[in-house]
Amino acid sequence: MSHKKEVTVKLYSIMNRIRTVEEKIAELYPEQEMRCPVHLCIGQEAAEAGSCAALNDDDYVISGHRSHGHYLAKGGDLKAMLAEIYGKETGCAGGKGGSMHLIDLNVGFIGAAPIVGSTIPIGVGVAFASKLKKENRVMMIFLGDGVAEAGVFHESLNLAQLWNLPVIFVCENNLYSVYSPMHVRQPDTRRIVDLAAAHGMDSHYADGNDVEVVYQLTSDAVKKCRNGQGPVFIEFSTYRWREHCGPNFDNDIGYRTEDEYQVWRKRDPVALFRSKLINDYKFDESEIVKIEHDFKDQVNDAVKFAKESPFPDSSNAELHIYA
Amino acid sequence: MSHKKEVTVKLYSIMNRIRTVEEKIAELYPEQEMRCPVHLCIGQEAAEAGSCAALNDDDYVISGHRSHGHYLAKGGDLKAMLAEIYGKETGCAGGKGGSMHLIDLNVGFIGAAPIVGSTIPIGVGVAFASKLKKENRVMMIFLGDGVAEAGVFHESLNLAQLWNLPVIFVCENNLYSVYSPMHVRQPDTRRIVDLAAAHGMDSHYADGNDVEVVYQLTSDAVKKCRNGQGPVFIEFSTYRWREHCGPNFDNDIGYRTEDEYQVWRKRDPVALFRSKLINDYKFDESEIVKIEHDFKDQVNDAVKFAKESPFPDSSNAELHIYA
Amino acid sequence: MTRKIKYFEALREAQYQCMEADKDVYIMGLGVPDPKGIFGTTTGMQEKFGADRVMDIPLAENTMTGVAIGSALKGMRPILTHQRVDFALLSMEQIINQAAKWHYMFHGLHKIPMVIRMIIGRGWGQGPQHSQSLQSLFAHIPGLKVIMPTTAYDAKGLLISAIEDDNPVISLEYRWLYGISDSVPEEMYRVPIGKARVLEEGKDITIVATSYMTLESLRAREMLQERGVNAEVIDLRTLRPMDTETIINSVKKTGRLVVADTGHKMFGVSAEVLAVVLENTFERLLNKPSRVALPDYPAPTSPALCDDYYPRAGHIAAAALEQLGKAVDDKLFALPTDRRLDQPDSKFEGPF
Amino acid sequence: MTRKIKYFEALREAQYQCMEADKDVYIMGLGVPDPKGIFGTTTGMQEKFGADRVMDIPLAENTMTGVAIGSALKGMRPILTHQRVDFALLSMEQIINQAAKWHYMFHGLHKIPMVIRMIIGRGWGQGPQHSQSLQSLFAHIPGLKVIMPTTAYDAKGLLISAIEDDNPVISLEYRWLYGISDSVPEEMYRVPIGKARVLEEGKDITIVATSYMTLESLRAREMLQERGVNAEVIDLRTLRPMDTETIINSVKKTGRLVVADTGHKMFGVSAEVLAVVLENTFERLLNKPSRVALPDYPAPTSPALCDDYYPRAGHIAAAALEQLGKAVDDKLFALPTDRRLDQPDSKFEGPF
Ligand SMILES: Cc1ncc(C[n+]2csc(CCOP(=O)(O)OP(=O)(O)O)c2C)c(N)n1
Ligand SMILES: Cc1ncc(C[n+]2csc(CCOP(=O)(O)OP(=O)(O)O)c2C)c(N)n1
Ligand SMILES: [Mg+2]
Ligand SMILES: [Mg+2]
Repeated sequence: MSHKKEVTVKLYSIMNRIRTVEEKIAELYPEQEMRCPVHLCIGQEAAEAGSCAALNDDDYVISGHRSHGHYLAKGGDLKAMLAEIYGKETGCAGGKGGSMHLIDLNVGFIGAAPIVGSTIPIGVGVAFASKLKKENRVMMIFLGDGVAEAGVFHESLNLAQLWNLPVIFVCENNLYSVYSPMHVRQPDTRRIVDLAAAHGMDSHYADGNDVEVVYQLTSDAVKKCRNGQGPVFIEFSTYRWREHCGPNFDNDIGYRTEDEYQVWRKRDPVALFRSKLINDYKFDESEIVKIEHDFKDQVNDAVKFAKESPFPDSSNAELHIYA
Repeated sequence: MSHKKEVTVKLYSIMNRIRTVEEKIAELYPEQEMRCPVHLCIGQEAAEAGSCAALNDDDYVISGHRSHGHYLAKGGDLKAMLAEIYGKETGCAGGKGGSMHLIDLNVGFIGAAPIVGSTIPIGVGVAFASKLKKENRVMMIFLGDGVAEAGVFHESLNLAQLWNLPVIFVCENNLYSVYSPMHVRQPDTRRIVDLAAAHGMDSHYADGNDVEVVYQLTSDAVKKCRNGQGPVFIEFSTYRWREHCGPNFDNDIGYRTEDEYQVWRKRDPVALFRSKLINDYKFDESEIVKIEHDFKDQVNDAVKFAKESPFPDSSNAELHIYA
Repeated sequence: MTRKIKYFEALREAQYQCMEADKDVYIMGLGVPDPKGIFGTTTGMQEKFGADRVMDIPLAENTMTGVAIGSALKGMRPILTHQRVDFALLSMEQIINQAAKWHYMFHGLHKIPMVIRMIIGRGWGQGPQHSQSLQSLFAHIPGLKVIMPTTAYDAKGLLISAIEDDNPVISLEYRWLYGISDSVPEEMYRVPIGKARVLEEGKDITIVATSYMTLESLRAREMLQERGVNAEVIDLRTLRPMDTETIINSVKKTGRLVVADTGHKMFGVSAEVLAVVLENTFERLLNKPSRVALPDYPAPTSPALCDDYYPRAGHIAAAALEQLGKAVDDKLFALPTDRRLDQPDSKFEGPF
Repeated sequence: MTRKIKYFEALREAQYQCMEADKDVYIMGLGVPDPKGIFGTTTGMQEKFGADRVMDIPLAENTMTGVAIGSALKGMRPILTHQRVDFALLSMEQIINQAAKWHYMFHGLHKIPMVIRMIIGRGWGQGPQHSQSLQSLFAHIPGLKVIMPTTAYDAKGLLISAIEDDNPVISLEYRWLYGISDSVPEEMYRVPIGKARVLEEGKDITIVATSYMTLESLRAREMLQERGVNAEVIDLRTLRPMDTETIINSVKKTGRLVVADTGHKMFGVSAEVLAVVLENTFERLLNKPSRVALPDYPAPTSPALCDDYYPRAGHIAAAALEQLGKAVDDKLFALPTDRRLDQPDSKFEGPF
């Protein structure tokens, strides 16, 4: 397989992986066996897959409340993720964390935590230590548009730029913070990417639903970081299809319109790239179907694993209070 | 007196007032009767006098740890200020606050508090309420270069711009935060004013040691705010002559050079404007000396008042715990 | 006119009536005007009072607290709402250094009338960062008042008092209380800040409880009654100022004390209650008091890990029985059969 | 080899030796490498260890805490320094939600070995926002450890333990202690976190003190001795985990307790000590214990307003005498003649 093709397959596979898992969670959530909040990222797969695909296995990712896509794109263990969401002993955090606290250190997924903005400086700190230890690894920090209102965002950008750290800030601007549109939160006289640029940082804005654009930009950013040329900020425009938290569609509750949703729905990052594979890159559809099919099986296995795994003993709650 | 001359006299008077008071404090501080930290603003008088001179009496000012100049420029009661620093009952905060908590509501000086950055959102909140109450007053918020590193700075700018509030942010960039120079705190790939501009705010940078430049810029800003055209940010370059906290010179302790100090010393904002009055505006020196002399007397009176005022009864400590 | 409404409706009504009565009252917080309206407590308010007085805000907890303070000293009466106390930790500087101190340190020249509503306590898998009960952090700070209404009646009456109070008031609302009903008058009324409520009288032991733990305490009282013990249940309602008199009088009568708090034990609310009792009625204490509170580790997410995390009525009753030298039976700790412990008990519905 | 050095020197030596011993230890904080060097505790460190390991930082308390956490989970051992606890309030979110919880909520996969030094307590007119003693806020949080060294010996030994500990440790240093001297070994040694120290034995009453109040307690002990009372003085040293055993054993022996804390009273450290004693040695208590702590209002600035604000040895002694039913004389409250109360007592110099 040519390098180009390899990348193409990888990008599609990751997007497909995220989509499949998230759809499965949405399907099963009403059974009330996943007893924790879930923030699905369906619609945002390109930004997540494309950027993580630019990283090496031993590079780092850190995320917030909407982290499934980042975890999966970085190669996080699927069984451990589902088991965690199901609250099982085999979960990646032993059931202590749930959907909002995924972790897989084997693939550099440092962790996730749902206090908006709080993992940004932690990611910067990892990058600082990594640089000191001369690991030549890159830290990718995922954040949403809401974070651009928070002080910690600016403080962290200031520091990353000042200390010239190997950090890529990936902002997925999906237009909403919970049910709040941009215009009640941020002045329309500027863009988020402008804020980052003002910190003196190399900053970019691009279509986050085009996985190849994402991959290209983040690959350049990775190169820059790897060369010790400091942090990069990238804002990707994208859209979350389902409700902020939970498995449902919610265009009916009034904070956004069905029309707006449909516009973005047509720009389905997974479907768009799939068509491109067939029409432009002349993939055989069966090839794609096979990728999809294999992964569907994996997801079903993982669900089975998660459901069948034992709950942790309640005494596990007292483990790891202090190191 | 022509308007122009009136303004000129006012600007010089305010600068002279600040300089005279601060020098007096520096002179008397070693007596150890002012038993609280003092952050003198000698060297920064132009930025403070010029900007406050652009305000109406009923406009608002709020400040931080280095607030003497702002308090005096806004017309704050001198006796109450000195008495406060001396810890006396007649102090503007009854002795509870000291130098870092000046207040004079009669002239719109809302208050001061020394947690860096913390009075910024409070000032924004005053402006918000003032706007709601249709007072058509302007809020001027003073801040230092250190604040530009703090999240609350950005959060506040975001909000002021979003809500289109009548706020003028006046940043006195004196190059240091305590003993720390800019380059250990902020990237050299950007200026503070760029940060503000990135928030979509009307933003300016100017020489803060030229009181006329300051007055002109802030007058324009006041007009804009008064017209409901939203907030303005202005960064003034300036320099603090004496130590961060306390009455002494400290160029010998190693964090900055005597040379640097001398360069700024030559740009003494008070002396420069005094020369201009005589050379360009053809003031009679005696006129100026009279202003200076009268004020020196006032300061001596105020010191006398402060020293002779009684200490508060220790039971006053229990006043105003709850409203 | 009194009718049965829920806690969340009572909170909404309190805000609604205060906004009608005083144009200086306004509400802001993330999601305040959104379709969920902070568990329904702010639903419909923006439609009624306009976007000038009922506002969504940027995600900037620290700054928005400062903004509230600034508006308060100009005579406004902000109600700032946080969807979780965990988020409010970003604003501790403004709350502790500024809001709590401006009245004092400016010698009374400023008043800071403001209410900060914060949601505490457990929910569906909220886990370590979304379900804390950090009341003791606020209760420790002079200059603040701290309320924790349990019933819908108190929710309305205390919130009105808080809005009308000239000081910063922290209001902590336990998630599982929003659906509890109570008989609530339609008109405005005040429940005084600083007064505990004796919910049930008793003579054998005093149970002092905060917030949701009051409901568990009422259940515990029933369990105790079945076992021949007559417990007095006191809902603390306000932490600062604390109604030490009601507590002390009760312990003087019963000689015994259990404190049930929604927060952690060490350095928590329960410690202060014990200390106050010890200082004031030492000589009447018949046995050592007990603290029933969260264990000293963070909240895990999986329901399987929470069974022993949140103390229930049985734990309160057991503590009481032990003090009285009576047998503690296993039935006290029986798990409910109709629900998992990560969902509220539908039997706790009120009125109280 | 032991020699007499000051508290600030002991802290510097602890950091110095830890940095020599472990290249993962680093120091950062506002002003750390500046001419004042955090009361001398970091002076000369940058020259020795370089600007990579001893760093000034931007004014961004919240973010720098996160940065410390991130570096800690990568195996570094940050020492983050705040010039005042009041500033650290900006970082409560990172401290409470993140630092304290990452080890637990990730099921042990991360360790967060970090030390946050914070300065507490009064100074020359520091007033309401620059002199708080907020230890109970941290002591309440599971996942943190909290130390408050009083003597130079403990300052060094506890800080070394803290730096070597795999958990986040909050170290609270009272401003007035920096100049206190003690016999301090030159070599590295550890004072275990979680152990109180019986400074002086006694049989009539137990005085449990924190930080600077330990010095006042030693003076109080002398006053008591003069009045025929033999007090035991315990320096708590660590708040979390708390050495309840030492306290309980002492109170079992003396039957009486005074707690002297540098913070506010309500919901403060002293409440927890009372609660623990009550729960564990109720039956041995001979009288109700007393709390000697800051009154429940902010610190005023004018020295004239502070005379009654900060409790002194005499107040501790008086509380003890009252418990023992002995007369309390005016001499106990005599103001010093050699200094104003806003300056440290030069007689408190050690060694202890
Ligand atoms: C500090 C803080 N404030 C508020 C919240 C509540 N909250 C959870 S997710 C969220 C939305 C954040 O929006 P954005 O950053 O755009 O991410 P998205 O959900 O769109 O992916 C908010 C406000 C929080 N978790 N943390
Ligand atoms: C939140 C906070 N962190 C640290 C400090 C300590 N501090 C007091 S003044 C000061 C310097 C601030 O520098 P700048 O804003 O440039 O003002 P300047 O002193 O130069 O006028 C610092 C860091 C503080 N008061 N508040
Ligand atoms: Mg978003
Ligand atoms: Mg400066």
